[in-house]
Amino acid sequence: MKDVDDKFRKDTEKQVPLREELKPRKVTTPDGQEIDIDPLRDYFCDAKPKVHPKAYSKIVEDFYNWARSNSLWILGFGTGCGAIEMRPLMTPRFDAYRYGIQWRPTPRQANLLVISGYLSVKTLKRAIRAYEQMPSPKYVMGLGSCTINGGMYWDSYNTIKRLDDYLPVDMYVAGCMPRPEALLHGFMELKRVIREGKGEGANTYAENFDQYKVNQKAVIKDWDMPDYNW
Amino acid sequence: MRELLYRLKDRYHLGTPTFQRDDLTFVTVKRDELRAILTELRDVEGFTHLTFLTAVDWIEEGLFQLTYMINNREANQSLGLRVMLTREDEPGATTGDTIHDLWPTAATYQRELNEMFGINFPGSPRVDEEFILEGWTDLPPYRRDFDTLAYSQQTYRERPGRGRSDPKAHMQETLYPDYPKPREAAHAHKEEAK
Amino acid sequence: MFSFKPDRSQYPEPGPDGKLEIDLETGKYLKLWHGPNHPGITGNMSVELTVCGDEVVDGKTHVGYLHRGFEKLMERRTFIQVFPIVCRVCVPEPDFNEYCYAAAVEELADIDVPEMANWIRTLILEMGRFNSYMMAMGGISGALGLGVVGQWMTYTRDLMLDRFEELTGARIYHMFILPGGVRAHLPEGFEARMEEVLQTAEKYLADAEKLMFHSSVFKTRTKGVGYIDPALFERYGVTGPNARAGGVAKDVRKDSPYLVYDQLEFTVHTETESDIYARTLVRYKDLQETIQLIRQILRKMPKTGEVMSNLPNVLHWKIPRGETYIKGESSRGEYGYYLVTDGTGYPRRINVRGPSYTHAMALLEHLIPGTNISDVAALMVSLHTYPPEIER
Amino acid sequence: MSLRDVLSPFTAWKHVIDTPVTIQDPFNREAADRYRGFHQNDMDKCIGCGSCEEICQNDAIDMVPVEGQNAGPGDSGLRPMIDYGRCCWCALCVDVCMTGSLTMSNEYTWVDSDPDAFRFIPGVDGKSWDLEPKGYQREDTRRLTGTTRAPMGEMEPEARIGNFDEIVDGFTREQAVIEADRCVECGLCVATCPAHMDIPDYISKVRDGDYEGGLQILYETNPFSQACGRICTHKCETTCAAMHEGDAIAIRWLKRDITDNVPRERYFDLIQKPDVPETGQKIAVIGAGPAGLTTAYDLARKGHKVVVFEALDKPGGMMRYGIPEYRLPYDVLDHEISVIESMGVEIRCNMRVGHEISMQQLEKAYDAVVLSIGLHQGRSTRVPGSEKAEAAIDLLRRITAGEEVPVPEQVAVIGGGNVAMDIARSMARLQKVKYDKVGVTITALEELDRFLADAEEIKEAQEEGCVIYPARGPQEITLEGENVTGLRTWKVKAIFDDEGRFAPKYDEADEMVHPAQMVVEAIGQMSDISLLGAELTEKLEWNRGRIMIDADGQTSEAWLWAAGDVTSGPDVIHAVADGHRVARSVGKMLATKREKLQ
Repeated sequence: MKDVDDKFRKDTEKQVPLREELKPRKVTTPDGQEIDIDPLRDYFCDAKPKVHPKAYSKIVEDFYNWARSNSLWILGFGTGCGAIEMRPLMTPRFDAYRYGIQWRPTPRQANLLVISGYLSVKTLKRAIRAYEQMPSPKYVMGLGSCTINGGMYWDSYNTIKRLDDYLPVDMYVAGCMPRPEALLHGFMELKRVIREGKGEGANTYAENFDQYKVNQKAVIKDWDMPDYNW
Repeated sequence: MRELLYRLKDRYHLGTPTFQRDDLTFVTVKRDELRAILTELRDVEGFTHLTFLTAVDWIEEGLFQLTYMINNREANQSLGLRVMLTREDEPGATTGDTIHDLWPTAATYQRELNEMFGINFPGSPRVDEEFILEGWTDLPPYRRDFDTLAYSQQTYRERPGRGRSDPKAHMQETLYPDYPKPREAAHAHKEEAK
Repeated sequence: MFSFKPDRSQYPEPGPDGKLEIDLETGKYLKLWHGPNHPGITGNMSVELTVCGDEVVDGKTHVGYLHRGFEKLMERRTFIQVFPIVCRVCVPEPDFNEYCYAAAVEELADIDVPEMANWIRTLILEMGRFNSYMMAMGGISGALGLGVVGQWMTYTRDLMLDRFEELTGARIYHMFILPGGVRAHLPEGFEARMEEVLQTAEKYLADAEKLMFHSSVFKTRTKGVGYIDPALFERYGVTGPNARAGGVAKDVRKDSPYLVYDQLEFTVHTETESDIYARTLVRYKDLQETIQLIRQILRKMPKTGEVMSNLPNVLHWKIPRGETYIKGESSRGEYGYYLVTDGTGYPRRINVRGPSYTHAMALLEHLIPGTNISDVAALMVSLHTYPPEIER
Repeated sequence: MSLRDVLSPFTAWKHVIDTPVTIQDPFNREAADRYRGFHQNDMDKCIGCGSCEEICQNDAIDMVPVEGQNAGPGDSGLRPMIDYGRCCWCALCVDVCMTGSLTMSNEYTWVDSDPDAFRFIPGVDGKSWDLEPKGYQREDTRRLTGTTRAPMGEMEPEARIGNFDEIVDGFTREQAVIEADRCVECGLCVATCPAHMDIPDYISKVRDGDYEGGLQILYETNPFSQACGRICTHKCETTCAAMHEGDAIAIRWLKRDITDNVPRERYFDLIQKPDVPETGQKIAVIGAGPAGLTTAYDLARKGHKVVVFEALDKPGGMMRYGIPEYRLPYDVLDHEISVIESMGVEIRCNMRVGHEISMQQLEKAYDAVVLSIGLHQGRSTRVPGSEKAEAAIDLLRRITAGEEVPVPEQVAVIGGGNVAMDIARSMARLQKVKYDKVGVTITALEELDRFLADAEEIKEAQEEGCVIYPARGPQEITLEGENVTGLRTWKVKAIFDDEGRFAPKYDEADEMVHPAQMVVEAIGQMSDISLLGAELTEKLEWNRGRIMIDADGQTSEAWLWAAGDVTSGPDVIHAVADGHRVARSVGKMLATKREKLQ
């Protein structure tokens, strides 16, 4: 392994210019009206996430948690290599559906985001948007070494090293990549955590929202979306 | 392959070829003759398949090497054409000659080279568009003077709690701590000498 | 038959350089992001579609979501340290990376590989091809709504992963082909268990044939769709099954045999239509051929022998200056590694030539205009591209 | 569109009656036998060499100190800690492991909501898979680092017996590269070397072909590198990581390879005296052996004036007068000493302290005196007739000095150490010249595998025709008038008593008489301390007949140090280490003295 070049300094000066289509401008509509648009403001809803309150009664909350734990709906977004072990889970051999786990095509229908391994900065941006679009209560599961401490891309310039800096993670599964059986173990463990009322990732995110945004913006240099979009 | 190179040698400046395998040869060509050679090889000699186009950064020699790997499918011969470009530090200052009109697929390679090495190919379609990276502001990452670990350390946080000991140093600390460390002794000598 | 012909009169004319000038603010066009989080995309990539009605006017491929900078990472690893990471370049068929890298290093470092290791390597590559084709078959059927074929194919692929696991010690990233040989011999009773898998595969494939190639739905949606003019093959660097579907009977295994392919008998299947149907059919036939090849290899391979040659101490292994290019026929086309060494203990440059690079970028962008939105997924899958090998 | 095309998809329905393929209990599904799962480490086998850490491309392995594992010979006391936030289960660490202690189980499930939990020391932090026998094991003998030592060329016994030419050829460049290439640079050997030479570093210089750089590294810790490259007892090779699954690296021969490959005149350019100011302080060293000259070398390089007093007519001490020429040629030694002299060390030969100059004079004239007189008096067995026996060390000295020594047809040697082998083999050479045949018998108390001599010395002695009788205790040197006729020995039953004291027991029934016209005693040496004079002997503190010194070699007198064999033993490299230690101590004292004066 080559030694690190101590003299190398990252370029912190240069800024990424805003893309042309995101700049505020005047537009003529098909029916001839002229309107001002500011894409970054107009196209998104801009409000901070809120902490999801607990039910008044413990019994009711326990019931909710039981119900939540038994309907883990996963967003079918294969962010990295681990996605390839999802297919055996979706299909009869490992059949995760029997445990109430299924894959959904859109974040609006999902409550579990599985980060399947490394996240490049480009995907991180999409993953954040996908996560924020998911309805609360929602959970994040990190697969493999890469989400824990960088994994084998520990020295890569383009992948994040610690997922928990950018998204609140409820469960990690070790492996590179984890086997479907290990994933199922992870889902079962996540269910247990949710049943115990400890699946508080979404609330953590809402509580420490500003810190998460600082971390996210530190690596996503072309941040061209509002801070919160759902 | 040798006959082909002999034929070309009359009209073009070729470097000494490397016959790597029976079906693979590398040869250096001059930049201003590249296009003519490529066209001739493609249209006359049957080297119709551009396998890949990539660059090698010879930073010590101040050169970028472009490797055009072309393949004659009928004869099963691959020929790697090397073109040496002067290496400019400023990304985009080094330019190559686009061949996207010979092979449209070269446009993709040229986009990548522009992004990853900072070698520009004026006239190549969408060559300035972001290809793989997004919002990249640093040196083109495949350049040798870009240190990926240093960049990573300065950008991302690692999980704390790691630390290592070198067996040699650890044994010295525990078994014979008073003994001067040989390397340090040498440095001490040198410094005294200064 | 119900048919819909869009009114093309309002489409923009391409400029002299072939570029479309699309003014989105006219309201005629819509930008549609097909991916990265989209059920109809293979892996983590995206196609930026500009549509008019449900016809696609323009498509741009966006990659980089999986970029890890392999070629950079390899430059700071020693030659043995590169070995574990090469397989990650392509997730569904990792073994080609291991083979190409190992062969490139062996060529430049002048290392001989034992005969037995070459046979096991060939076996591994064919098993990987089996897996990859299974994924492609499942993918194309899934993209056209034939979910059940996808289920069968994934199941059969998983059985093959079990064989991989007992042979190599891992399911997906096998890390088995070390420079100098392979890690281990076949386990006891491997042939019999492999035969079971192959028979299961054949059973399901026979059913899949009925559901795909004899299905009116499949035929209607694939025949004549996604046609690639064979004249474009060379210009766009089309190789492998995509080219064979257009009548180009080229296969690296036959043309310049590597490993032990010169001792094996197999047919290179071609079709002439060069559309989605033909490409799928070529893959299907090739998959059948692969099953026979695995049987043939297990029958012909020697039973004993060294699997690994002695390496110099890998902790400080230096390779003299040189460059080489090693290629092989992966399930998607020509796969190759370009390795440049400079006499130090680290590679100077490694370039991975993945077939998806040309297929999913320039070729796909060329094919997309004029297709229907609902066919884009099928078109992509039929080109059989894996994004990680595009951006590496 | 045919009817068949419409109907054929419905054939899928036949699978409705299939047995489901679903795995009923996916949670307890065992992975394949050679699955690369979580790591195991056998604490008894692990030596903490760090090769796993070195090869890990993910930087996933840290060598960390572990409670209960202490550093010691051949074990660094460190153990690998693996970060599963980095690991990719490639098993290169298992493949490279020098002892085979690191393995992998086929266990694969580890889920946790705490990301910091995925880090553990296999074998120390108890895990459920610690005893799992299944899992990845490397199939063959290790292929990632070499296991077989490069052959060393040496003269055939027939060719070498009739002369005193050097036996060993030294490595060729190819052999040296093969041998140096095997080193994994763990550095376990450095702790074992008494002088703590930087072995991995100079081996890497051999690999790179940078012999001049290698020589400079050698001279940082050892001014007797040429000698040590030939005759070192190489304790380092007993702790080499490579010895666990193959041959230890031939560290000694690689050192020799460096010294042989630098032209002799280049030594003086490469090893130069540092440009330090003269201190004006003077040190006297008594005895020009390895310890004394190392002390002199170190002190001279610090800017002190050093004078070495040597009783014999050439410097080198035991290296010249104890070790026969076929092991260490004299020209090598002469060159070695000339490098030391080039540091400004003055060597005065034929200056026997106590005769030509007294201790009192030295004390007055010099700031410090270092006593490194070695062990030049042979011990005697004191069996009947032993007054007629020769002392090995005495004979060796006479052979070196070129004096005439009696060479009878048959010689019996008592002793099983290196000195015994040296004298036996020297006598064998002289016999060969004189009679064209060898008649040397070696007897020792120990069994052959317990001999103190190096194994290769014993082997070579036997090859040259010396006959070894192990486990035989000398009883009498038989005489016929004034002439020795033989050596009578008994079979040894035990050397030590139950409490471990030296008290040999013999089987009197098993008696042998080894006919010999000369019996040589080589059972150990002592130093001749008569040079100290009665007054000083009285003043000094003693410990069982040896001068008492502190950890730095200083005696109870503030101006007097003792180094080398006279205080510790038993070989050149120990003497060098001792010389360094004494030089540091002397240097410290001199510095304090200088400060006081200013």
